[in-house]
Amino acid sequence: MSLKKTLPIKHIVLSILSSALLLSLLGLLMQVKTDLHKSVGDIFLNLNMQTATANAVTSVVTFFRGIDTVGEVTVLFLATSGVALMLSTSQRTYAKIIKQDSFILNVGSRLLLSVIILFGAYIIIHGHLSPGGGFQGGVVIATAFLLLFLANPNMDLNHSILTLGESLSGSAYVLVAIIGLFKVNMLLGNFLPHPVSEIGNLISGGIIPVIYVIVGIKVGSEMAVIVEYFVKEEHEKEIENA
Amino acid sequence: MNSIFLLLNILPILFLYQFGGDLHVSFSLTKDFTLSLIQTPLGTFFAYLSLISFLLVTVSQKSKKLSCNYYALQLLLSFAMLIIVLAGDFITFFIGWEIMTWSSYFIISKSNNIDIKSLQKYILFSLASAFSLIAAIVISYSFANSFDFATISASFKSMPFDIQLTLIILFSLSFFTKAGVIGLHYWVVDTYSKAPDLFSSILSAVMSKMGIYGLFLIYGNIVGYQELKIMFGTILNGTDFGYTLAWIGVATSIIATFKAITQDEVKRLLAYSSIAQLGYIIAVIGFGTTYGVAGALYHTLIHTIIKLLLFINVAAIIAQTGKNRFSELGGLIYRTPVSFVMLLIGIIGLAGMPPLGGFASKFMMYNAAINTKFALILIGMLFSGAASFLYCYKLVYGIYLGHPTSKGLETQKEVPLSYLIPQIILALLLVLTGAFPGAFVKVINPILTQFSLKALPYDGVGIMDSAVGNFNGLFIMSAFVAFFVLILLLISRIKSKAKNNINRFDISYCGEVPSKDTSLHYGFGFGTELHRIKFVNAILKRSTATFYDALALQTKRSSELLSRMYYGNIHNTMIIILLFFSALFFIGVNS
Amino acid sequence: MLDFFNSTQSIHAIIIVGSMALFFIGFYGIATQKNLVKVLVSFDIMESALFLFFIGLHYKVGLVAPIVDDKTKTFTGMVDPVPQAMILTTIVIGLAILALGLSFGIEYYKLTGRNDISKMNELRD
Amino acid sequence: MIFQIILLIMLAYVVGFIYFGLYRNILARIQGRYGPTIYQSFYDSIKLFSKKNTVNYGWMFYLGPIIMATGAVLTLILVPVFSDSDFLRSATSQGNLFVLLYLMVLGPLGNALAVGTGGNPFGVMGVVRGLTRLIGLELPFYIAVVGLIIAANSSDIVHIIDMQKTGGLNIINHPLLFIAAMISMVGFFGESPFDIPGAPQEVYSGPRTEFSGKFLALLMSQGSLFAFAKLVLIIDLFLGGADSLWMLVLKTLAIFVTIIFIGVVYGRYKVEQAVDFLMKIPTLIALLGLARVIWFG
Amino acid sequence: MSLGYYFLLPVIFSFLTPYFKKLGSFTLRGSSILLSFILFVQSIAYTTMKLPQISQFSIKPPLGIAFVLDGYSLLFLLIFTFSAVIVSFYMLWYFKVNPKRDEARFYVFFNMLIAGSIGMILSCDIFNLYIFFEIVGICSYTLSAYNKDKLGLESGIKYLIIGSIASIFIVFAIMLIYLQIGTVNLGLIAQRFHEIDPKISVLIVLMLFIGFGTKAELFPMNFWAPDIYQGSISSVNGLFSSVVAKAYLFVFFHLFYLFGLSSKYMLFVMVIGAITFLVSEFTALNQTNVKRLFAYSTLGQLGILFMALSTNSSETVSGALFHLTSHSISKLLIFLALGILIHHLKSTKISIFGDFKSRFLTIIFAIGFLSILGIPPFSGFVGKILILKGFALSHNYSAIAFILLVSIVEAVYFFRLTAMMLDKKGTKRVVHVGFINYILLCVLAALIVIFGLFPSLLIHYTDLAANALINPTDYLKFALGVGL
Repeated sequence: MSLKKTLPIKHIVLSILSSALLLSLLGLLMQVKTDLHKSVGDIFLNLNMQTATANAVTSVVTFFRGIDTVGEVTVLFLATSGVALMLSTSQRTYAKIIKQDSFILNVGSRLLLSVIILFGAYIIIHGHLSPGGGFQGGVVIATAFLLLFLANPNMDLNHSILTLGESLSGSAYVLVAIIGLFKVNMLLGNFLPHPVSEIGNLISGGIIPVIYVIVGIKVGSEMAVIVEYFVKEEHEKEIENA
Repeated sequence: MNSIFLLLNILPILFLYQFGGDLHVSFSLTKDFTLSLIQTPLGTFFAYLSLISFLLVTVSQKSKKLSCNYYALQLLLSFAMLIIVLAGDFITFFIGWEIMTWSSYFIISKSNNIDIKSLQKYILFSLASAFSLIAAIVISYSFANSFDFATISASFKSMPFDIQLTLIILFSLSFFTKAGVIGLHYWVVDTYSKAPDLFSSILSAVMSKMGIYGLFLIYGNIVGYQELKIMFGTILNGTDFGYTLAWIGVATSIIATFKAITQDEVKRLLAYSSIAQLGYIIAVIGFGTTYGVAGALYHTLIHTIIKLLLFINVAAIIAQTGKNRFSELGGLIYRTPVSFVMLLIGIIGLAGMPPLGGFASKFMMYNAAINTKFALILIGMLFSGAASFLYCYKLVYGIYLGHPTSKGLETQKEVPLSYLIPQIILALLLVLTGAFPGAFVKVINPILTQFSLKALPYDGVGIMDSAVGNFNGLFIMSAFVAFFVLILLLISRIKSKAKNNINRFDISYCGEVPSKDTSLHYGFGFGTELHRIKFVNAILKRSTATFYDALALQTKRSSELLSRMYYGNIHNTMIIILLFFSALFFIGVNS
Repeated sequence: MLDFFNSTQSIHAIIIVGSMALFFIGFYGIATQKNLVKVLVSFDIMESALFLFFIGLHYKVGLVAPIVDDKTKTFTGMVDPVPQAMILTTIVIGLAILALGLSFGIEYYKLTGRNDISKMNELRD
Repeated sequence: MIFQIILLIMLAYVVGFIYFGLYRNILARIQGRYGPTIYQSFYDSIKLFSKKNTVNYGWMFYLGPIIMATGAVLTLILVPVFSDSDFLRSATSQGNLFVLLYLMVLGPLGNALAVGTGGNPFGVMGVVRGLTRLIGLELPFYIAVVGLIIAANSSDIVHIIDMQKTGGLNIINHPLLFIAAMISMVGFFGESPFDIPGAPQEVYSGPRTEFSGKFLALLMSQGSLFAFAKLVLIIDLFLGGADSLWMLVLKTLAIFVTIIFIGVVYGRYKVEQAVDFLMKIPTLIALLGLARVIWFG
Repeated sequence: MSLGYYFLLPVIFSFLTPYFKKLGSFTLRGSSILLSFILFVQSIAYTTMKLPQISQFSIKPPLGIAFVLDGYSLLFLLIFTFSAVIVSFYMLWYFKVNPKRDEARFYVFFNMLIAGSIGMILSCDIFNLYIFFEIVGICSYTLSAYNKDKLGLESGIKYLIIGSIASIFIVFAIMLIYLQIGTVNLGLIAQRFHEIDPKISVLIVLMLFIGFGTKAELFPMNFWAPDIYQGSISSVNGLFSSVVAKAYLFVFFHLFYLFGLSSKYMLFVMVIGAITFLVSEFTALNQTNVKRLFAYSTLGQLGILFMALSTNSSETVSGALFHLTSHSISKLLIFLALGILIHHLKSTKISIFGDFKSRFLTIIFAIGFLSILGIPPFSGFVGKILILKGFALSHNYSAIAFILLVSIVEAVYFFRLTAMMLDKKGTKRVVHVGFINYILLCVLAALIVIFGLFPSLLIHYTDLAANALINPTDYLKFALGVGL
């Protein structure tokens, strides 16, 4: 072994470089003054009462910066499509799984499924009142499906329903945005009534909970699809190895 | 097809004639660029020159089966040249210049024996020329705020000297490349020899003249000969500038002449000859005197005529025999007598011998050199002229005289009439310019006025007049003809029996009788003895190819070196990005 | 003594140090690791560090989450909600990219049996 | 004028042949022989005119010598023979030195065409040798001529002659140019060491190989005319021309004899040696002369 | 029509794609074409309106997010939507000859790529811009891996890794900006940028430079770019070259001028652009793979654009934008024609240019090459001369000399290809272009010629764009929501 191979010169150099960068960046960031201006967030907080949403983060996510969320949902959708494009087995012969599933796990997961989905739905619906929301809830729902897959690898999701959920919720989101244009002359405008007095109630905040529900459905179904693809991929590998 | 394009070629001539001299069109390309066409005496001269050349070449193309594309491109080329010579601003000029470049490129690519390397050479040198031109154009724009010739010319005086010098060098480089000054002639020979045979005549006769037009435009119009004198000072009776340029031209002429002699391919010889002849023009174009400009213009005319004639002649022979080397041709004189006579007239003109027009133009240029007391330049021109006799003789001997060197030449027929008609017209022109050298004075004088130079004296149509000697073309021509006829008559009176139509192998050959296999044609042996002359060999063994090949090699190597960076290791790419960030970070934050 | 840690400034300092340390762990990771999965993980570490950094610096002592409940009737004395919204978005995007990258990696592994990014050199002249 | 031309041609013819006979005699004496009579060349040419041609290779072969003769005659009438008289002045004023320089090559071109048509490789070899030699030969001569032209600021020969009347002879003013021109003249006269094109032992007399009968006679005749024209040109340029017939004969003879004496003592160069030599020493001499003209003349 | 539709319509199209697919490929293709067409027509409609135009989301800027269309973005909008129309028509041919490909997903990514690019140029919020950046990123990763073969996946992975690095830097920069001035609105950032601590501002600029510079393929960060081009299909290459790279370039200079960076930065960018140009063109000389070759050519042209756009003179910038437009059209032309060629000859070696026989394609390629080289009367010429003119006016002669010298190197390989096409030797295979492609390529070639002959058609817009870029007061007014 030559010296060059025993000594990881590259690693040493890079670690020294990283540390140097770290130190100088720290030196720089320590001086950061964060209160040069009143930030947008503070203004949003002041405005937030108008949206009649208890959770200011939610109102920022779905309303003030609503188009961000449309983009975000789109990113997720595109990633799902990408994963599907990559991992879809339609072009390959896909052998059915032979492995026996465990009965206990099967039943237990099915029992848990409804609870988890319910919990997810709760998080989604209460997104504008408490921490949580469409994304978080959607992911929770997806974990339910993950559980199913873990318990029973033979599981097949009903793709048409997932697609329907995905497409309809996505389209609904865009439609909501466009309706806002016609109703209040602003894309994503809050066209539903949102009296400030209702703040804290389940039905409050106008379109905000609606959007979160839509997002929840969309994220849930998309994450489920992603999870499914990855799980199936795993099994396929096992079959190949066997 | 041919007739249609023939008509289309006549149209611009009529158009130009119709306008007389007052063509002034402008067309607004954008708010900054206005394309304008203005007819100047100089432009008109070159316009007629190119248009008539195209017409004649189109006539000779009748017997070739050429596609519509070919004709269309050729027509485009002729329009491009028309744009160049009629341009009133540099954008128009440049557009014409570039259209000329690529349309000729596509025509050349239609040749049967073109290869990629030659095409590359042609286009790269053309583009280098064009880019040097555009660089000069934008630099002058930065001072004049206009592309207009007149405005740039007016503001040229106020530019700083280094800018003036840069501009002149850049413009000159561009046009030198087109004209094929030695060192920048690398493309010329290959292109001329490998282009379609008839198109070579356009390349040599017309396209290279666009370089000359450009030089006139710059030295005469944009900078102005008076300004050149002020800028560079004087030496002897001329300007420093003219002297430098003259040396460039003379060197071109001498080197190219020697190179021409050693060529085996017919068209390569003509290509080198073309370079050499343009060397003469460049030698006198910078003098800035009446005779310098007049000589350059006259030689432009004569060279166009001669090169059209020679290239068409050679093209006809190549088309007829399928051979393009001196070592494969020979002995065609009695098979294609008319062609022979045409070529003979052509080379007499090319060598610059008295009764024909070639002498008049050379005389004008020599006068210019005497006027400025550029003795060495004059000697160089004379010397190169003396050496050019060799290649002139090689041309006529290698093709028409001596013995046929390959099969099939004994039974050749005369070339088609379509080739001969333009040749006859051109030969007549050559004879006329020789007999009436003074007639051209009337064409030159407006151009001289345009450059604010003194006009040439005019003493009659047959006389070429100058302060340092004159000659009567008409007298010499008629005396020549008279003596010729007289001696012919006298000799033919002397009856002496001779064996006509004897066996061609019945010659003095060391007492032996040569057979068909004996190599009797000396045509391709020309020039071997030149290698034994030290001075000439020093010229012949050097080649710009070495330089350009080395340049190409170095470019390729650096390209290989650089392309190693792009070897696709994404991990290293990431590290490079991170390192770049770190480097910039340390530099940026700490400064 | 622990009061010292209860000041905004010291919390910020800790967060900056911690998050930046994390960031440069990720940085070091992407610079040295050649396994695709590890590289993707390193990216996630870096992103997480950024989230920590961003969120942490917007916390000031005494502020509460921007949610009104029965006790807080108005939106005052709350932390800035925008960073949280932005982080939420960025998390989802990071997730999406991660999923996509893994699916690429899986497919590539299936085809070639490799996941070493420095050995991906089919694309070259 | 036509009468004058005929007179001039006859004069040149006679003088040229006599000089040529003289040359053969001098050569013979130097070599320890008696040599032919001085009129031998006359006899030869008259004999050849009456002889039949051995061969004829077609019309170009026929025309070649005629072109050459035309060139010689044209050269002759364009050179001013007498400096002060109006003899043929109307013809000589139509040309100038450059016309002459080029006309001097026109004749050989015609010959070369005929030789080429003849197809004898030795003939062509001779022509090529001649043309190659010309590269070297012309250089010192051109420099000398250009020097004179620059000095006189005119390419008109009459003007150059007139200049010498007032300003002294060019041979005295520009001796270096004269020496260079004389070295070239040795070559133009086909004398050793520059007699490469027609070397009988090497290339069968070169260009003349295939000619016989009246063509050879024509070639010989034009050669004498041409030689005379060249001599007259030299005396015009350097010796101030000749104002009478005697002066003409004297001066040309002097030049001619000088050339002969140079010629007989040397062996023959190879063509490359000749050009090398001519490009070195005579060119250098001529350049020095030229420098003198430009900066001190 | 609101500007929001530029994003929302493609999104709704993408979401509904599974159903379009069920309705048959005709519906799918038709709707995609219709979508691109609507957007293109709408963009043309904007040329007649008063600029800037704004479309707000939820709440007025500077608090909310808005799409602002000024002269600068209008030009890019036209280029992008036009490219989209051309490519979506081209894909008709592609899916006809490659029937087994996943058509629906391609259209999803394709349309979202365009939508994301448009979002990037319209959004006046830097975080929103980042989201579009990621949308474009994901679409381009997937599109470059679309072939699902070794090469495709490799390019996808590489692109993804590079994209991740870039996005981390951008996110960091955005966070720093928000920490410093409490806003992500471009207008407010532009107003308050000078208030940032200079060292931090250097850091922010640097991070944005690395982030967008990596994606916009600047020199030391562009070693990945040719790989991506090599691994993906030709139409995607065309999109990368004429849309995606241009979108990143747009953002780069949009931020550059909005932040009002000093001349030191400008010089730096100019030098980096020059190096990019030099290195790419020299590297291209040595390539034997056509796609890589044109990738390097794209990099080189981007180098020129970087040089010219960083001059802060409206003449040069206008010229650069003209050149950009013309380059987009030309590269689209070249890549689409190249796709046809590659499909027929089943190779991406450079030698395919010597192996085909099609007068039409030869002319098309020749027009593309001549235009990129800046030879009249094609549109590239006008762009190049305007750039050179701009440099001349600022007496920057070294830049002129540099561009022209390197252009000769560029000419070497372009004309090598041309010479191979024109070469008569060797066996040649006849290539049938197909009706749709014939029309498409004719349209593109016609545009090149028209813009070359009548540049004033385009110069109007590039001037508008240049003024909007250099002097973004109108843009700022709208981005800040003043007077809405």
